[in-house]
Amino acid sequence: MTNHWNDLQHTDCALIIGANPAENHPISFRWLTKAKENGGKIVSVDPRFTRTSAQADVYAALRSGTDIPFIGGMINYAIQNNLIHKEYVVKYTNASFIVKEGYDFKDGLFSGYDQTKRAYDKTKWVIETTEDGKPVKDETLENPRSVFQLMKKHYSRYDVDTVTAVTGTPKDDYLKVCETFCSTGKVGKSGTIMYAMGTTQHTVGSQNVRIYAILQLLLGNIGLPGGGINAMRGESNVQGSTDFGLLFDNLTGYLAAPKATLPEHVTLKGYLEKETPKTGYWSNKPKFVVSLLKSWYGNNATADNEFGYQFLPKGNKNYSHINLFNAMYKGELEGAFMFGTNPVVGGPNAGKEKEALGNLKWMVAIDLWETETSAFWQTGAGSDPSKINTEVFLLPASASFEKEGSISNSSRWMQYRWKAIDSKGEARPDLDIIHELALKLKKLYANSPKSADKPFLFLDWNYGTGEVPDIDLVAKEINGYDLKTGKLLKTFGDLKDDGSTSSGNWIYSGFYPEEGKNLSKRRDNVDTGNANYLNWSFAWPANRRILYNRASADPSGQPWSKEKAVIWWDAAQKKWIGNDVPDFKAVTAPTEPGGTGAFMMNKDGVALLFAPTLNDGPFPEHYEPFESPVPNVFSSQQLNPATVIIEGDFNKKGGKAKYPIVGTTYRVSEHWQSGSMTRNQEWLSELAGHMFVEMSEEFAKERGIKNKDKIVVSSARGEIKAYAMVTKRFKPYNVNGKKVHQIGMPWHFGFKGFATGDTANRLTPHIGDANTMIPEFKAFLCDVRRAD
Amino acid sequence: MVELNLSRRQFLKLSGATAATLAIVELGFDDKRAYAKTKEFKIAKTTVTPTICCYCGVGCGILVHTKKNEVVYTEGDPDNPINEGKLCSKGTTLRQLYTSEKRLTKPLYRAPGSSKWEEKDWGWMLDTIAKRTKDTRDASFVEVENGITVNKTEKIASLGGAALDNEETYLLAKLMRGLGITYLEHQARI
Amino acid sequence: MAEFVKYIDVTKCDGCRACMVACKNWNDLPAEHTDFLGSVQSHTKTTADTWNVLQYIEHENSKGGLEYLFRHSSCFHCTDAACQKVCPESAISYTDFGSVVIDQDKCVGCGYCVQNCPFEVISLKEYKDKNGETYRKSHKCTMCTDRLEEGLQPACVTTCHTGAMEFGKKDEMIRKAEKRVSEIRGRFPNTMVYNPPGVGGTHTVYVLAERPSVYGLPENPKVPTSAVVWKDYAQPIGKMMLGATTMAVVAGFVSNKLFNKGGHGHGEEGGEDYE
Amino acid sequence: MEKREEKIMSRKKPTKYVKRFSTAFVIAHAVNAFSFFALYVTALPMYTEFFDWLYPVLGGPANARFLHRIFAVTFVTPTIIYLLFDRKGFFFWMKQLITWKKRDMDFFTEFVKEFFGAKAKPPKQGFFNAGEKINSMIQIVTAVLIIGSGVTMWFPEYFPRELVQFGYLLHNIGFGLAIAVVVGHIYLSILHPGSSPAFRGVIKGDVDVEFVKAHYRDWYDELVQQGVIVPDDKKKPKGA
Repeated sequence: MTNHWNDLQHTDCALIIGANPAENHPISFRWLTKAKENGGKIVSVDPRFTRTSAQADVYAALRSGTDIPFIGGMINYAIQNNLIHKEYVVKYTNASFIVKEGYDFKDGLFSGYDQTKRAYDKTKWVIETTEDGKPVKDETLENPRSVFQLMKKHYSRYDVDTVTAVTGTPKDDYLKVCETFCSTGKVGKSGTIMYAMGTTQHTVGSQNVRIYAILQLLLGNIGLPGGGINAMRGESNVQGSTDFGLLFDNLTGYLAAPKATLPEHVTLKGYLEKETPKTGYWSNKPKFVVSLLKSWYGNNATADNEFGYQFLPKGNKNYSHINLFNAMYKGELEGAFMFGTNPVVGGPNAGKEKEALGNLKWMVAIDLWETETSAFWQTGAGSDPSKINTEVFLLPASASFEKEGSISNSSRWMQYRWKAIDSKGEARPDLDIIHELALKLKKLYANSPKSADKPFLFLDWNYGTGEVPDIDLVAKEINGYDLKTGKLLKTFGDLKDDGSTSSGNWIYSGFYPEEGKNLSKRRDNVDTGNANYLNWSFAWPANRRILYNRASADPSGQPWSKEKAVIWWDAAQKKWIGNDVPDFKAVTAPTEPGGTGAFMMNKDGVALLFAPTLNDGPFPEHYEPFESPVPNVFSSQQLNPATVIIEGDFNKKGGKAKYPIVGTTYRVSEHWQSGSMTRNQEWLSELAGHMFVEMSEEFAKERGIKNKDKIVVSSARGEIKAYAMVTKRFKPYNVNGKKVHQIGMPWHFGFKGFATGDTANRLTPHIGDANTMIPEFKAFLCDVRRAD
Repeated sequence: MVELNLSRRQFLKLSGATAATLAIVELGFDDKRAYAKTKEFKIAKTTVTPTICCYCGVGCGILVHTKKNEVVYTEGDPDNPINEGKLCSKGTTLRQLYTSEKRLTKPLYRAPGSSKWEEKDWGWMLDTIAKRTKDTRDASFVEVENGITVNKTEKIASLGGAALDNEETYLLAKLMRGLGITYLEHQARI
Repeated sequence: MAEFVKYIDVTKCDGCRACMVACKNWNDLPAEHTDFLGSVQSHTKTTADTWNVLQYIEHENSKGGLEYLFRHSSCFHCTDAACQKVCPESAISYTDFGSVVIDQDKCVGCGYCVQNCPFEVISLKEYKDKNGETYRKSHKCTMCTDRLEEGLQPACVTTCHTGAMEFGKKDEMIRKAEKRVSEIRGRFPNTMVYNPPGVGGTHTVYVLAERPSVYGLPENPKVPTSAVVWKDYAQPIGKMMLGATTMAVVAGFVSNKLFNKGGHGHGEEGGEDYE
Repeated sequence: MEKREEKIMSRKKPTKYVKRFSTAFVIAHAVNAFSFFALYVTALPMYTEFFDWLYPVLGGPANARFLHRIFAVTFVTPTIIYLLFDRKGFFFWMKQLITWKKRDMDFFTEFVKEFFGAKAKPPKQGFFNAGEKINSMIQIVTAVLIIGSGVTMWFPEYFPRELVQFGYLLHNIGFGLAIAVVVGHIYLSILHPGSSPAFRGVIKGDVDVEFVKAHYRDWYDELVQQGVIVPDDKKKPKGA
């Protein structure tokens, strides 16, 4: 999230799209209810009328997979009705930049598209720059080649009628949403967009988020209290696990993982030149990379061996989840570790992923329960044990309160957990398991002469001599040391690229500034102003609670409005002050060069309306999902041209003739993710004990299905049984004059636990977003019939 | 142990709250054991430890009440500003993470082709896992590819875990990349 | 001690059901099997092991709009409680806080309360004791009286995050309810304070978004007249009559002894006359 | 022929006892009495806390309820027994209940005096005197009340809620009336001086002729007229 949970109370309007926080992040409604009490409005945009919609002031339905038209229409509405915050847009975004002729857009395709590679040549989308590399600007925003005019032209195609014909949203509901939310463009008002997997799990997932950013920038909502874009993360430490680089494509702290396919990455110097922008805070990247290498390889990382850079693996493929399981399915993988994860229920096309597990020689599952993934070989999973030769090691793991450690919530607050009780039975914390495994491997590889073993042997691994690792040493290693003095670093500002500092994760550096002062353990809950609670735990980066809060002040450094002030320039003290840690260079006056660079991470200190870094275009464009019941009205490009399509058995595609119904998946409040952590609890299994599918009354009548009937839902990839939940909260959509039905189902259920049921993810496809490869769970085609 | 500032506990300032004895109490119980009128107040003599909920990304604070190595109650941490003592249905069930009979308490091993688990001890399990990891790595490790030092193995995958602590995710990423694993993914991707 | 009320503003509730689990957690109540009811609602009504149930109601309002209504349904803790009135063992009593509680030692599981509760909240459960004998006890929400006595709020109120539930002095909460109703009448035309006089007002006061019948609640619940007649008139009179007849019989016996020395009673004289 | 003579022969001797109730009635009455009393005992701890000490005696509340239900069933059988095995007697009884003559009315004033032992001149009474008729009618009404409401209390799930609630009231009223009448009934049959011969009637089925003559003069005259009773002029009539 750019802001945080308590800050939601300051919003004048919360646009909740692609999410159901009342059900899946319930406590957020503690603060949204406070916002409503202060006169704030809640807008719920969702394919069905959810518990969030019940609390909302305005509700609008939309067909799954049409977020871009919906928000594109709002962008168009905001521009046409002059509701944008002009000065904010001119000063803090690249709206005024001039785009070179190389960029063009025709019939759904941007310039530079290579049909065979299904990829764009992004060098076509370039900003005009002066000789000294400064961007050419037209602050009147009149120039037709200005980002603003190109964007305006792009979204002029998203007029209300076209949009509502694609999304199926009743027109007056749509206009009510536009009017309510776009009113937050006014100075003194702030609107926030809250989203979750309903936004991201599409083939256009990244662009869905991008278009929210564009709307929020036009309305001047980023950096303001009650503003920002708030991604509601689903797991307690998914923010932390992403920060710490458990993704193939980046090391800890979002540093790009070296690739064998990029010639520059061959050497550390080449890697650093390629990956480090000239201006903006990322220009300090070499300090972060070298410090990381020092943390991993310690004394084995020296200036003359590129600080151990060559020890890092360099991959040459996209190793993301879908491709990982595709490789496994083709028998290219031998071993797998499953740390507290359950893809046989949570993975896309789960039936195929279960089959793929059978091709492994060995698998290690570490979890609190016998999960469906650890038991994929059992008859209960529909497998024949005798035919599966995978060796499975299932290790009992400790629960969250049976161990200590810190986790980072969705709003980047790094909070500490203390140990309440010894682990149950022989369960052990994951930290101990990883540590002991590492020690055993170190012993096996000890004094091996082979060069292949050098990278592992040089890995620095000393976390105390005790039987269990000293978690405090791990924390300090993450924070980082000044290696000359051995002292803990105070801030990532002190990081050096000469190997004299170390830090396991630069964005967290500063959370452990002194011995015995782990800021994530802070429990001072006094409100330090505007509910930012600066003395409660630690928020990365540098304890900032509202990111981009420089944008809450106008170019001269004074808050746009008294009500929405966060930081402002104090000429007397010559520094930025306010109720949050400035997300800005603390002592750079607004008048100095770069003084208005509110988005200091970016090259020119401005936010990107035109973002040439995305794989599928600098502006979000609507494309239909992989499986869609209707042709794309906006262009002849049916599917996102930049997505990777896997052919064949691993990802069967369903046509609209055989599968006319739009299907989507979601969560219920009483269960969580793959259900292992809730379906093994009796009180939660009692509340939500049965797998169900929600459908409209009209659709049920058409198919002769009554409420509580047992039904079968089928897609090109599988079939599941469930109860029919016939409801008024789903209505058929009128898409371009054609009636389109949609159904939805929870995806928590599996064959283990107290509450069992069929796994919805047997239906979802193996295709992902063009940039992140996140699977398109939220829109696929299926059919429904009675089970008898 | 951390000192707990429970000042903001939502006490109902009652004048003359009677002593711990409960004059008239109504309990669910499963056999006719005549409950003494003075059933000890449930969280009277418990050890209270703050933790953070293990479910969604809001990060609510929870107090775990333990007594004689049993979790007797879990409730919202009134001092955590995010939830101020409040919880949703999942957070309130945290106690059953400990009391549920379905919890794994012993390492289990499944031999190839077998249709059942066997209980094994930790030592054997981790030794065997280390051996399997080493064997697969050694057999598949690529040091140089097309003239470029790559130091990778594409035969082992590491999946998970978004519910691990920061310290755990850090060590996991360090170990797995240290071994040269490129198939390193977790739930953030799905 | 002032009387306290659990104030529930259903329009702020978002259906997260923490109250249901908090109740089970605090009172150590076991989970029970639940069937699929065609909605996300887990139980049709409260049971002996589930003392509060979250209702989910899809309601088309007068303007044709869809309302998705939620209600934390639990014991009303009536001021004039039918269950208290009909309990033959006086196991149910009023506490100083105004809550209505059942003394498990006294309850014999007869079920009178179950049949007479105007809201059908209180429920029976069967247990087996050590030697396999079955016995029954009746259960319902206790308003966490044990917590109240320690200065804590009920478990459900403590965990309710939107402020849909609050626990406070009776008059304050009722004033708050009335103020809230006036605030939301625009959004919910049929909103009302539900504090039924028919049971002397309750210690669980609702601000409802719709008519009570939409929630399956009686429009004006009252202590069943049959229970009133039974317990306030018939039974006392019955006992008194029993006493009176016994007195009459004793008197008859005594007076017989006194006035009828002959011991043969009237038979003799009557007999001759007829001759 | 011979059997007839024998009958005439017996007429000569003064009859001592005369048949009053059929064995069916005797059994029915016994079952009814016993059931009623058992129901009363098993319900007593519920009726008033004063008798809560009875619960352990009855094997706990659940067991008391169980017993109460057994006797509830037996309590219903007397009517059936009487109806099946002595249809004629049953209908005679019914007819009697609805035939009210002047003699029945006068009975009451005299009965009260007699009840308290004062000089009373009871009018001639038929097979059932008015007191017995009233007793029967109340017993029937209360039985219907108790059984009817008993069923709704036993199987509440089959009946509308208001009816079940009303059932408690009726059960209570029915029991209140019944117990009041039964107290009088028991007193009259056992304790009340001089009416003990009636007790024999309901145990063995026959009654002392003198008692009949004193209490049921009209019935007595009928029997004499039918020759069932051979009057014995010398003897003083027995009983009050």
